[in-house]
Amino acid sequence: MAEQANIIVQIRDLQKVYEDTIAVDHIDLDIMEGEFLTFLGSSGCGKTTTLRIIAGFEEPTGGKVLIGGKDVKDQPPHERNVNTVFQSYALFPHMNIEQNVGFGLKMKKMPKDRIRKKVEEALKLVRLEGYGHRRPNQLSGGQKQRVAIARAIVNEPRVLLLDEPLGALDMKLRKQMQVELKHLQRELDITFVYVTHDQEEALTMSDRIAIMNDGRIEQIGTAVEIYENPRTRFVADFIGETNLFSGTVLSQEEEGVYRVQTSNFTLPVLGEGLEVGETVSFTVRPERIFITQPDQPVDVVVEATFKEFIYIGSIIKSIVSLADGKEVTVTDQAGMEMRFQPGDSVKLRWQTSQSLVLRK
Amino acid sequence: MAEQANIIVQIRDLQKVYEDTIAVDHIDLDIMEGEFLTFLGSSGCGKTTTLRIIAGFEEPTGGKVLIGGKDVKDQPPHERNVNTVFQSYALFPHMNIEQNVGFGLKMKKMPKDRIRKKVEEALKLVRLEGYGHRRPNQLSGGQKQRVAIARAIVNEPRVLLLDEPLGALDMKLRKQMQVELKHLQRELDITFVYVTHDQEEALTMSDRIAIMNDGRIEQIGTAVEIYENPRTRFVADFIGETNLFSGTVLSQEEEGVYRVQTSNFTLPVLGEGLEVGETVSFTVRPERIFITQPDQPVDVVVEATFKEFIYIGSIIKSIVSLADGKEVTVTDQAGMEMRFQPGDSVKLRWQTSQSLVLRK
Amino acid sequence: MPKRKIFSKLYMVLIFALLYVPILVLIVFSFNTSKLNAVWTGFTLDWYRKLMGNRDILRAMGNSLQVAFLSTALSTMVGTLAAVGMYRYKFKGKAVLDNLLYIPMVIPEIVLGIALLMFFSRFRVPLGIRTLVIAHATFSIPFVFITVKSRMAGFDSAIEEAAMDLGASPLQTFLHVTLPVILPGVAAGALLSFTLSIDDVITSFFVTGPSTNTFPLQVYSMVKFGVSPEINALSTVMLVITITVALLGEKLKKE
Amino acid sequence: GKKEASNELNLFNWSEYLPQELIEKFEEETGVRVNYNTYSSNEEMLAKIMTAPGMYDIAVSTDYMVDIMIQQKLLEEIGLEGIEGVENLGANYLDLAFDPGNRYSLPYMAGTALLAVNTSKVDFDIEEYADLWNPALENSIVVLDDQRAVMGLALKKLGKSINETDPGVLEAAARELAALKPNIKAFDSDSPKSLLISGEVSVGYVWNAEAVMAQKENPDIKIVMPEEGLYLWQDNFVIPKGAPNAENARKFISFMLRPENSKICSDSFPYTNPNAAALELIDEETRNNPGIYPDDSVYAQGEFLVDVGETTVVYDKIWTDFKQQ
Amino acid sequence: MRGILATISPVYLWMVLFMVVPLGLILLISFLQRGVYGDVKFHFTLENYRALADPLYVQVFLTSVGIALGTTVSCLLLGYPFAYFVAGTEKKHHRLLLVLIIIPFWTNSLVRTYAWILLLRTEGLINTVLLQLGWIQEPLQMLYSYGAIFLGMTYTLFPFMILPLYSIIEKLDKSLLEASADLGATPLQTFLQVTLPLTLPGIVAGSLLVFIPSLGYFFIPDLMGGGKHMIIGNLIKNQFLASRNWPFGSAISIILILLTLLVVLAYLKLLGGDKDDMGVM
Ligand SMILES: Nc1ncnc2c1ncn2[C@@H]1O[C@H](COP(=O)(O)OP(=O)(O)OP(=O)(O)O)[C@@H](O)[C@H]1O
Ligand SMILES: Nc1ncnc2c1ncn2[C@@H]1O[C@H](COP(=O)(O)OP(=O)(O)OP(=O)(O)O)[C@@H](O)[C@H]1O
Ligand SMILES: [Mg+2]
Ligand SMILES: [Mg+2]
Repeated sequence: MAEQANIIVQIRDLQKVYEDTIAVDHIDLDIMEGEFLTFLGSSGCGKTTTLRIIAGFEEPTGGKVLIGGKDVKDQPPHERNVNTVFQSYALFPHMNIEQNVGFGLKMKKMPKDRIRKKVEEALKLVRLEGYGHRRPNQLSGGQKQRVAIARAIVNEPRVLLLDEPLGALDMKLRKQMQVELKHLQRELDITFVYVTHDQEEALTMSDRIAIMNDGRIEQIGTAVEIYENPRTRFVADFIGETNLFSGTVLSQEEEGVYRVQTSNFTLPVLGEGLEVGETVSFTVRPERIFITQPDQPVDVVVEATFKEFIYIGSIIKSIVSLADGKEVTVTDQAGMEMRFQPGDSVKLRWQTSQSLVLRK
Repeated sequence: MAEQANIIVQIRDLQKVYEDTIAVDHIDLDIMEGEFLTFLGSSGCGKTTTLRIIAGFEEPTGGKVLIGGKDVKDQPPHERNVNTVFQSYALFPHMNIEQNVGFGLKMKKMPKDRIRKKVEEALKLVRLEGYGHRRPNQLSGGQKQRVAIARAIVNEPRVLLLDEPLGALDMKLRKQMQVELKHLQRELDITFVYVTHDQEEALTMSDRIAIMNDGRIEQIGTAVEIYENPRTRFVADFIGETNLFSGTVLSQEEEGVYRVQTSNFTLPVLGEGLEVGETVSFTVRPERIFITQPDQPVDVVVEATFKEFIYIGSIIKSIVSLADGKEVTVTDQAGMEMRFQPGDSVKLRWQTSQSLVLRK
Repeated sequence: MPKRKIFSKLYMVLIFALLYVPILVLIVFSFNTSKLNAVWTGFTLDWYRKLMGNRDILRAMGNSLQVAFLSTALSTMVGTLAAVGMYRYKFKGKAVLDNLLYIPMVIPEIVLGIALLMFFSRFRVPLGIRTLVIAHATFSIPFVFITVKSRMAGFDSAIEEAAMDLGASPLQTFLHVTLPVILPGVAAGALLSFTLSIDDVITSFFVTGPSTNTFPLQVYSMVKFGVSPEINALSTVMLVITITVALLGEKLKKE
Repeated sequence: GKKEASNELNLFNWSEYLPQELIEKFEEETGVRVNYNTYSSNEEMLAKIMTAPGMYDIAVSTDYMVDIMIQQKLLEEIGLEGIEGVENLGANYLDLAFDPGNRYSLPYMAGTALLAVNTSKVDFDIEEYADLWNPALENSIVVLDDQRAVMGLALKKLGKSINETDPGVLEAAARELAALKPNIKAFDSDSPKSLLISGEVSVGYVWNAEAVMAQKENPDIKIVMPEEGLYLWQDNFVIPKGAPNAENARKFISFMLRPENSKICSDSFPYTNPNAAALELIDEETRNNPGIYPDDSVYAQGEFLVDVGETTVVYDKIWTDFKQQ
Repeated sequence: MRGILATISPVYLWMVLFMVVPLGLILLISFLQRGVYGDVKFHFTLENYRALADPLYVQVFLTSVGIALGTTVSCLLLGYPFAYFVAGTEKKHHRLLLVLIIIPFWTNSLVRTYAWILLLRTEGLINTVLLQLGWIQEPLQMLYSYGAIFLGMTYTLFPFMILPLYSIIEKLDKSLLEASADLGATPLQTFLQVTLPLTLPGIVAGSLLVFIPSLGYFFIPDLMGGGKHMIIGNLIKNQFLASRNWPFGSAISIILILLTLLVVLAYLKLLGGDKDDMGVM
């Protein structure tokens, strides 16, 4: 959907340097009107900083930001039609919840009874009906965060920046809020720029995901593109769990398929433009590996020793080790797992299409 | 492991009432020496309040807390051998990171060079080497949280209270920190009382989990007990995803198995002491349900219509609807799913042992 | 915990007692028959009666209140703005201005008075309420500035950002967010400013005009012949009024 | 800019030094509105008039200050011909050294500085200034907080004039002061009578009115007028230069000179009233109080303060040193 | 930029107009000469500054600074706990408490000081009561001593310490105190290590607001100390009034201003550090 839409935010060669830290490192990015774009990345990688530059709280060291085609260099935050849900909530301590949420509307001089109605709706949306008269310091962490969300969306901005807005919520409420935010975004046709460190959240909600690392964008694309076709080792490792192997290219088997030698085994992998003798890494996702007693032959069969099960509710993780001790994780739906004992000899198998060579 | 150990914290009939909110509602709980106990519950259910009472920041309205067998009513926080990682970090803004982390040791009058060494180790543990001379306001959200963790564990307390300590970290770092915290807990043999809203975190790390709801403890037990044998509707719904059905008991089929009639189908479920005609709810976990083209007969076969796939990386969710429109979620490992089109007629099947009647 | 609470209550009561002991004496002597304010000689309401007929004292009190309110408003505004600006912005000459602002506190009152009088007289500014307000604001601004500045330290600027983000202009942000949060500091500065103004003698003497005598001037020039108990009576009346207003305000706020 | 002459009278005076009823009476009689402005010392008055001239119509100025103001050309001529009732004034109070021929001033009130002794606390006779140096009086004297007055005390003890300018004599006086310091409990020009009345001090070197009032409250207090002569003072009406309503000022002086009005002043304040015509209207007790109306001999022996010009700096330094000890 | 203009320019203009210009006049006068009758003669001289080197005046400065320091310390020691406790009461009472603190100071200071004298003097209320109770045999000599001066100064300047202190203590983040206690700091340690450094800006402000004015508050030493001490305030006042030596008075004032600024700067350096940088989370 994003492809046909207009570009609303353009980020060009953006850079932000603090005394001794490069927080944002030459970022280029177009954000489409009405899309749901998520920044996903590790702690301290520059997500908040990027958002703050878009909102106008931080001046970039280099590069520029255009909103609606206009360079916003000289536009102070309150003149940008952009709202933010702050990571640290930033609720006004001297106002009650109702006043906090109604603040933006009051600034727009909306009539009082309309404000009251909209505030009520917003509070309902974040499940905080009846909390209107409390002060922020009388709320739990999660409740504060929901107020921060209500305070921003009640203004129906063109672009909404959300900095880990669901970070303090429990899974249940979080799932509900995810659905509701997504719903809201579609309904109001607002552009959401979302920061999260929860990949499941990113994968389910986003139209596109930008994976950030160390101030740079490593890869940008839809959930499926990112998950199924990670372009770098970092992305593969960061999104979902994965098993990373490295080895040497032995030969080309056919178009796009190479045979690679690792310290434990030799096997075919997908790749492009590789040279014989080159050292490469490749990944296999845990859920694409099957553990079996040695039986039907598939593309790849690797000998291993079973080590342990880890129980995480709906999923069972099996840890197995290869000949040289390298550990490989295999996941299975709970209830589906084969019952092995630690020390049992097992075979791992996966389809060649599931093992992918990475750029760096 | 917890069963043989001594009780270190006893909570008896604990209650905390704010003007108009019952935050903690008659809680009884024993925490074992060296165990990893997690409070899991929805936002605002009283987790933080309970922790604050144990730490001594909040006086209970009723009931008492015993630490090491002694009522701590008159023990101020600094005399309790208990440390806290605060949900809001509470770093000292006038001290740099090093001074923040070393604060507790300095209070104990530990020699300066030992403090420096221990602080260094702690910072290494939370991956913040080299950040010692920064001020808290020069750190990102996740970095602050890691400092808060380092500041608490450096003191090696008998009981460590952690209030959503990993809340602001990305998945990757979070997983690493989970492992490291667990490791640390075993090594130092410290009792961890942990608050989280991340069920996967709770399930992987905890010896026991206490599920809180509305100020009460709904169920307490090991990960497997809670996940496989939820005792209440709330627990079943809160931990993992589940499909909840309700129906009327038709007859007893055998010891512990009853036939139940729902609006869509009739089927056997596990239960105890149910009476014919009683209305009951029961759950089936999405990963225990299989979607098939109508073929081999199992215990339960339910007719349904396929609606949509949801992609979340390693897992594929299928949403199907029953005759009266009730939606049922089925999960599958990605790559394993059958390819259906919306509108396709499908059958759902599961084993009777997977559908469980709940108390309330 | 409770023991500490009792101690803190006791301490507060003690300090309040110390603050009010001389005030009680002052009130008691407003009912004394002797004009001398020295020994208790008997009860009378004469001083209150006289006060009501004393046009000069009442007018002087009126002038003082007018000047105090105006100069407090002015110095609070200017001083608060300055403190906020100095906290928020970095600019050339900031350190100089910062230090400049301590000077009005250091200048001996009489020097400020005479200097301002020379200044006003040189530029033919007619002496009166206006010049009094200017002079009082001049020595009050630093008190407001320093009080507010100390309150600003460690101010969480994220909430200002939040306000601007929600569409508040800098002025609106200041009025709706910054000001309410630093209000205790501003109120403290305003109270100090009012206190300074309502009791100023020396500077006022020089900058006041022929028809704008102020209350402290009136009192101080009595010293040659003894301060009249009418002053005690007036002080008592003022105290009763202010305390009543304060208590009423508190009561109204609660309802 | 300067105010147009309006029907006002800007009066500059100590407060409580002119009965309010007189002001009201004057306003009623003439329709002139009186603005009563106050100062707390002659020097303040001078500084204000000097720096911002043309504001006040009439001021009350003490003898030596009249002299200074004349020298600095800060005064209008009083215009005796335009004033009624000058003849009511007693000869003792007219044509004095600070304003020969009363070209610039007319007397309002007068007085002296003298000793007040609490006889219940002092067991020896105090008759002359030198008695204040008696070690028995350690930490029990209150003196005026006024450098010229206190220097005058020391100079009088040495038998010199209170207006002495000889540096050697002044140095000797400074030594005398140093010797006096242990006896001084407090300096107080404002309300030394309360110290006397309450017994906080045994002896006071104070204005005569203070002594009289103290005596009224505490009969143990005796007034002593040392033979060496008293420090005399006289407050006078003057018209500052550029007074916007000089005519009103003259009207006012005339009004104040009427015996019945002058009597009202005496009823309110226990000072020496120079208005001889009013004296007859004043009650006998007051008239016969030597503290208020001393013998003519006191006037003969007494001295008015005279500005000492450049020597002021010397006085100031001695004073600072004395206080600092 | 607009923000700077809006916030800083009023104070800037104000200070230039009503302080720098008049102060320039004083500076000018300080280089002129006293006329015979106490007027100012336009004759350039450095004599006024030279005269100040006299140990006599140095002594006056030292006495003044001593009294000012004593006053500041006693205001701080009495005031800090008070401000702390007031800030610790329920928030809804704060406004009333603050107003109650300040109200006594809206009465006339002279009248208030006389009231103290009535209490303290030899036959005053306190002595009378103590004698009646038999707690003392001889009346205490309280008035006209350094003790009385400090009492009077402390009393008069008390709100100037309390209000800035209160305003900063009030915003102290309670969770930091909890964190400190949690890490094993006793209440005293918490106070020294966390509360004190975080409320330092208030201490600095309060101390300045007390110290600086107390250099010039001469009427308290005059009334309650019996006028037996010459402090810088009297000295200057005497020059302008009693001796009518404006040039010398101006010179003393200029030196006073410079010295005080130096003291303030040193104090800010010593205690304040880079307090602007102290952020909260
Ligand atoms: N004011 C500052 N001064 C110096 N360094 C800073 C400042 N603010 C942020 N940084 C640094 O810049 C980097 C990026 O910070 P940023 O807050 O954008 O991270 P983030 O991606 O939002 O992380 P998190 O997920 O932990 O919130 C971090 O290394 C941080 O320490
Ligand atoms: N000071 C207070 N005054 C009034 N109510 C309060 C106060 N503190 C907490 N509460 C209420 O008590 C309840 C429990 O709060 P608590 O902070 O313990 O929740 P929590 O379980 O930690 O939630 P979260 O996961 O959102 O942090 C909430 O409803 C909250 O609004
Ligand atoms: Mg961030
Ligand atoms: Mg919480």
